[in-house]
Amino acid sequence: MSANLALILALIVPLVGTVVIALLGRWPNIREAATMITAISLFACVIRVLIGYTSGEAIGIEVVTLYEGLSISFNTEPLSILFAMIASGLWIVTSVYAVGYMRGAGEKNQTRFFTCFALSIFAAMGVAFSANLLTLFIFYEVLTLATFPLVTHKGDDKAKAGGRTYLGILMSTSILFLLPAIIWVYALTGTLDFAQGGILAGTIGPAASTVLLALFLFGVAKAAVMPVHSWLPAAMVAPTPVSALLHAVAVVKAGVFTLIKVVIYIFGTEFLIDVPLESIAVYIAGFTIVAASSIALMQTNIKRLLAYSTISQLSYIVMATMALAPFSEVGAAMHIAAHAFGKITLFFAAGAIYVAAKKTEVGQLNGIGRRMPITMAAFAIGALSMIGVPPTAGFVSKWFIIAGAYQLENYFVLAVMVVVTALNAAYFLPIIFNAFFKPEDQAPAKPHGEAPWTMVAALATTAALTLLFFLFNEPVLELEYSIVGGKS
Amino acid sequence: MLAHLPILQVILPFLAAPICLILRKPKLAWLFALIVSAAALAVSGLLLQQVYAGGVISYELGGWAPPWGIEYRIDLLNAYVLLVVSSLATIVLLGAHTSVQKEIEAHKQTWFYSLYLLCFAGLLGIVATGDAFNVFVFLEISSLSTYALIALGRDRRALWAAYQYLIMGTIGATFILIGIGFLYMMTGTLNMNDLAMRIDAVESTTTVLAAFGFIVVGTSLKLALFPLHLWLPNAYTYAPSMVTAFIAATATKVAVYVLIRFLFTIFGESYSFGRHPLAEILIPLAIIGLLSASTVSISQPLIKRMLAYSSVAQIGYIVLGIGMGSALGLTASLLHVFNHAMMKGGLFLALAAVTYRMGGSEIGHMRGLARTMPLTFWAFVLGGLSLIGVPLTVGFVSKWYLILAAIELGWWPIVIVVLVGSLLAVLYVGRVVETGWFGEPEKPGRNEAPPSLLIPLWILIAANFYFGIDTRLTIGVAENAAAWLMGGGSGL
Amino acid sequence: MLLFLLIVTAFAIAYTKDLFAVVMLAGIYGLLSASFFVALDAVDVAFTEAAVGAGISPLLMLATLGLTGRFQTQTKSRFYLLGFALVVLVGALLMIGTADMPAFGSVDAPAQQHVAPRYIEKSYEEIAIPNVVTSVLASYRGFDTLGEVAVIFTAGLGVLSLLSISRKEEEKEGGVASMYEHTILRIVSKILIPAMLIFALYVQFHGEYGPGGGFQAGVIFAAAIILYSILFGLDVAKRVVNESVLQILAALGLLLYGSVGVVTMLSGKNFLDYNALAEDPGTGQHIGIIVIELGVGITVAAVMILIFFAFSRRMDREGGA
Amino acid sequence: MIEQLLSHYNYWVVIILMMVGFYIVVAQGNLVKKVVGLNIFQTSVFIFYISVGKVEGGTAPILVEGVDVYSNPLPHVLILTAIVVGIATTALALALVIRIKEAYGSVEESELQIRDQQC
Repeated sequence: MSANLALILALIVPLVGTVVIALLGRWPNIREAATMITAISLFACVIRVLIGYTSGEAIGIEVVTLYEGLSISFNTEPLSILFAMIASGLWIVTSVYAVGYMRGAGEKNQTRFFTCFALSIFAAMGVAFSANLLTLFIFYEVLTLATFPLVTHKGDDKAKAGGRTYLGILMSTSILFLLPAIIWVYALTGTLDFAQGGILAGTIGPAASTVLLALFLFGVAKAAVMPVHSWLPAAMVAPTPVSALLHAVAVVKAGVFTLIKVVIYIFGTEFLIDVPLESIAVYIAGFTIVAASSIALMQTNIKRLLAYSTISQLSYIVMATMALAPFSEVGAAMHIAAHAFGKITLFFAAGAIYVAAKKTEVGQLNGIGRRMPITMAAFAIGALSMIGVPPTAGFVSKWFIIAGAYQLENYFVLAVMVVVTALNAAYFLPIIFNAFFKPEDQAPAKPHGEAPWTMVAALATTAALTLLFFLFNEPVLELEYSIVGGKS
Repeated sequence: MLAHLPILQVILPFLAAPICLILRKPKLAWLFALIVSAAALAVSGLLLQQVYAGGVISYELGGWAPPWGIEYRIDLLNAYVLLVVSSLATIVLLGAHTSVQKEIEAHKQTWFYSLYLLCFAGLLGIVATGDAFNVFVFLEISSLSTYALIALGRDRRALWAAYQYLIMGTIGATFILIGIGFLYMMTGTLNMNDLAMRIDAVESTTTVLAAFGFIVVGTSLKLALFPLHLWLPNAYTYAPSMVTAFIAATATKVAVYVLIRFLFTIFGESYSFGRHPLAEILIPLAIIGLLSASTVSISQPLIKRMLAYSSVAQIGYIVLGIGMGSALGLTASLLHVFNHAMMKGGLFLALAAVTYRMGGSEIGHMRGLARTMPLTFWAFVLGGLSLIGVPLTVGFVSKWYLILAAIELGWWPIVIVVLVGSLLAVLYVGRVVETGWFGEPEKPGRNEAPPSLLIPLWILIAANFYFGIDTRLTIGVAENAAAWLMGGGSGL
Repeated sequence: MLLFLLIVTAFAIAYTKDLFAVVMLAGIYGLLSASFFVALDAVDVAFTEAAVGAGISPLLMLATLGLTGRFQTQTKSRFYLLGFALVVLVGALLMIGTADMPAFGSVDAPAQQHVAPRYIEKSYEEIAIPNVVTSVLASYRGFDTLGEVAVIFTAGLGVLSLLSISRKEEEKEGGVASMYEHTILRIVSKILIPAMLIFALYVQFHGEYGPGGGFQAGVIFAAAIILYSILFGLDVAKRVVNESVLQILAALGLLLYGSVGVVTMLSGKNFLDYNALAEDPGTGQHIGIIVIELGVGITVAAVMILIFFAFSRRMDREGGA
Repeated sequence: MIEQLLSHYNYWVVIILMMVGFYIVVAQGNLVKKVVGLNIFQTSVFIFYISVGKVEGGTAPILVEGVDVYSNPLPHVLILTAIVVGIATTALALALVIRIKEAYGSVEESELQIRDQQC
């Protein structure tokens, strides 16, 4: 199998999976098997693409030409492989987890759930491998639409309201800001292909490019930079596997991924440095980091707390990207991975607690660590990674972001990183402490232990990944260095 | 027979109409009408191909050379519009039998097909002809049959709607007649090509100016440009489902064609836009129409009416592109003529299916549609996405070009208007989709529309995506036609 | 003078509330404009306008009034002021338009210079009939006329689809009294109706030489039948001219016209190129014109009668109810 | 000015007629009367066309030996068609009026509006 074929398969496999899963609705066990097979073969394909890329195979396909100079086409580069690896890899784990969750929580419409899930992964793969901004935009929209039925899965009024906010913000920002930004780029350059060093240099003045940058920053609402972040807490009405994979990994990462792609391959970092107001983006992101963390501090619902934590963590990536130092670009890429492992663990743990103990509030967690030790240990690892404590993944990326700030002597970034670390510690550590060391307020009506084994296995795996990434990040690092300095 | 293609295009449905009447049996009439429209569709495909291969085709009716006789003159622009009209007419007709059986009294069904064909032939005649007065005659054929078709609606308000449309439509047609008369007075000719050449000598006269005014206002009435759109919402709402699908997809498009033909071919771009503040008049009207109609449609309890207002809004997009007076703007308009025909055709067919099963198209009838009529529901969703302008749909293509054209001119406010329009579309489409998705159906259980309605519906929905991806045909033709109308290019 | 009368009539129509009077005035308006057309050398148009403006359209309006009531209420339209403004605006545009118009009757106006002279100079040579209007109508612009027949056909279908009653309902309704008892009328009409029919035939085939042609003949023919049905009752008339036969006739007339085009096309010439119909162009044109005028006549007569039947049936129903 | 007046008065009268007809259509509430207005409006357009075709000193365009100047036949042809279109429209409009009367019980615009809002 050539790497090119693998790339094609990486897109086709989840699509075929979607159809097969939809058709197998009547036989849940076979349906779940289909999900697993799809997930594993997808991951295999992505690995094959990775191998092909590192060994220098030419990879790139053009599906169809839409208009002059514009096509739906795919290729790959370090960032996209990283994103694809994370999304497809974690899909395997999430699938295991989701089976346990959906059955454990007795959710309805499971076929629709797994179908839309596979479709969302397809869209995420499309985003990851798109070779130009148009293709990326198309899959970005598909991702929005495919996740809508997942967000509103419960179908009650709360879900409906959440779904409205979700779709409303994501759709309107992409139509109002992102689309005109893309067409503007096309009008300026006649192309939308991602290119090393950017394509905009020399075609647009500094003032106009500031506007353009702002259009992208707010157009890609999936990156959840304030004030276009409120869809993310709203999306928490979704079942936990959805929050875990999509809203901690695939969807939000698609957002920051898009932003990084735009900064590096459309604007070009060197061109952006000349834009006078580019630092405003850093300030906005910095503000989002601190503000979202502060809000998280006040949350009582576990999932909402995690949502605000996500908003904050995403802006790490945005800020690092906009800081434009080589190290911080690498840090941004690394944080995509680091945050993914940590946050999915946290969500998995939250879901496990919901399924096993029906608890959703922070205040209810006292002493739960004794009943669910594995879950809470994993939760602790995830939380430490969020804070950025060694030996977790979060430390690695944070280190690079700070290093980048030193490179440019950007003290604002430094200050933000220090403050937010304190804030993160302030809302995560008490939970861990209470869970393990406080006595239970009252014994549960029905004594319970851990959640179903599939869920526990999944969250243990991701927790382990969070730790392993601290130790074995060299290959990823090496790969990502090439986005700033060519191949290392 | 290839040489006779231009006339065959029109004469096939034209002569099929009286034959339909003689056939008497509704089913037979339908089958015959369908075959004839399919033939007309084939002819239009061939015509487009011929124009591509050999340039403008001129056909002298009665063997009399223009300007003495009437000429049919097919260039890229009208070959393209002919294709739009005949394909939509054929696809809608495909599903007509089922819907008509339910919505129209038995003894009137044959007349329905006969009138449908007349309307079809009238529209084709308007587009194909190269003679200004002939436009008027065929305009009346299509208009009269449309009034009658609308009045076939079950609701008594259909009558009132048809009457209002008749009055406004006749005023519009008479305005066009006055305009043509003025032009004839100043040039002595009725042939469009001839007019275009002779008009230069007299273009500074006030008479030509008045002719220009009357023709623009008359066609604007026909194409329902704000504020001359008042006839449209009622007409679309109360007409039988199939009539709505047909006229919504074709009639206004043909009026747009007439406007483009007069503005660019006869008066010429430099006269229309250089001499007069046409852009300054058309664009604000288009914008107001676009925004107000979109807003109004959000709160409509009747989905058919909602889509009717949406049509007024979409006309706004088309006129916006024309008003820009640039090649790119015109391309966007021409694209949207084709694209809007497909999305609105599809959406109204979906409503026809809903009406067929649920007995109406109010928002209440849409409740729980995702479960009771999933195929219809998903068709509506996909059509709605196209209306919003989601990528991979035709709606996206037209919006892309419209915005590109506005950016090219540096008209940023227009960009915002177009985008806000899409956003409003999200709202009104979203409302229906939400009801269909979450609502509890009155009668649970599958109650899908029959295949005879689903097939044409899904053909159009598929076309929305096919032409949203493979844009060679639409963009190729629209770009070339626009370049040619703007005075460059070869007409190929 | 005629123009002055026209204006007076028009204003009278605008201000009269009695709709019956309005219709009568409209008829007068039609007659006045017909006379004006004669003054402007448009005899064919005058003939048609007299038949339509002073004949058919008042007749239909009266039939409508019989159903809808004679007086209009005093209320003006909601759009009264807006309407007035609109009228002034349109009038202003028209006035502006006249500023650069060539003088009335001027020989060297462009309208008289470009296309028209050929019709006058060459039509006898090319088509060999003296009435230039007929030449242009039936041959040079024959396709327009085909469209015109289609318009009539469409209107007929439209009226039918609006006013027809399904057969079941029709059977329920009984016959309606006629004026059959009126002996003098009956005798007069027995003389008059055949005369009208003959006159119709004359107009039909005389169109090449003088004013007249298919349309006018069709109208006169229809008028004869209508008169018959008024005098002898709708049911009797329907027995003489069956409705479904009329529908088929209307369709056949249009088809006859169209088939001439198809035949010319099949013989290798363009659509409606009558030269294909005979070796000699003159003969070909003659044949073509006669056939298509016949088609026009048949459709027009059939549709007119159908429309009248449809209207009067509604009146009967109203009267019976 | 006088010359202009004399040479164009015909058109001006036609315009007045058009305006009266147009006024009846837009400003009158009775549906039958609107149709009458439409008729007047159209007929005045016909008069305009025929006026365009008039040639000073010409005769009706039926070819006769010894006559050289004829009026322009083309507008006549156009108007013949237009008259037919006009009567077709009238017939359809009146048929609609009859049905409206049956369905609503009124042919006044204002009453129709009210009755439509009721249901």
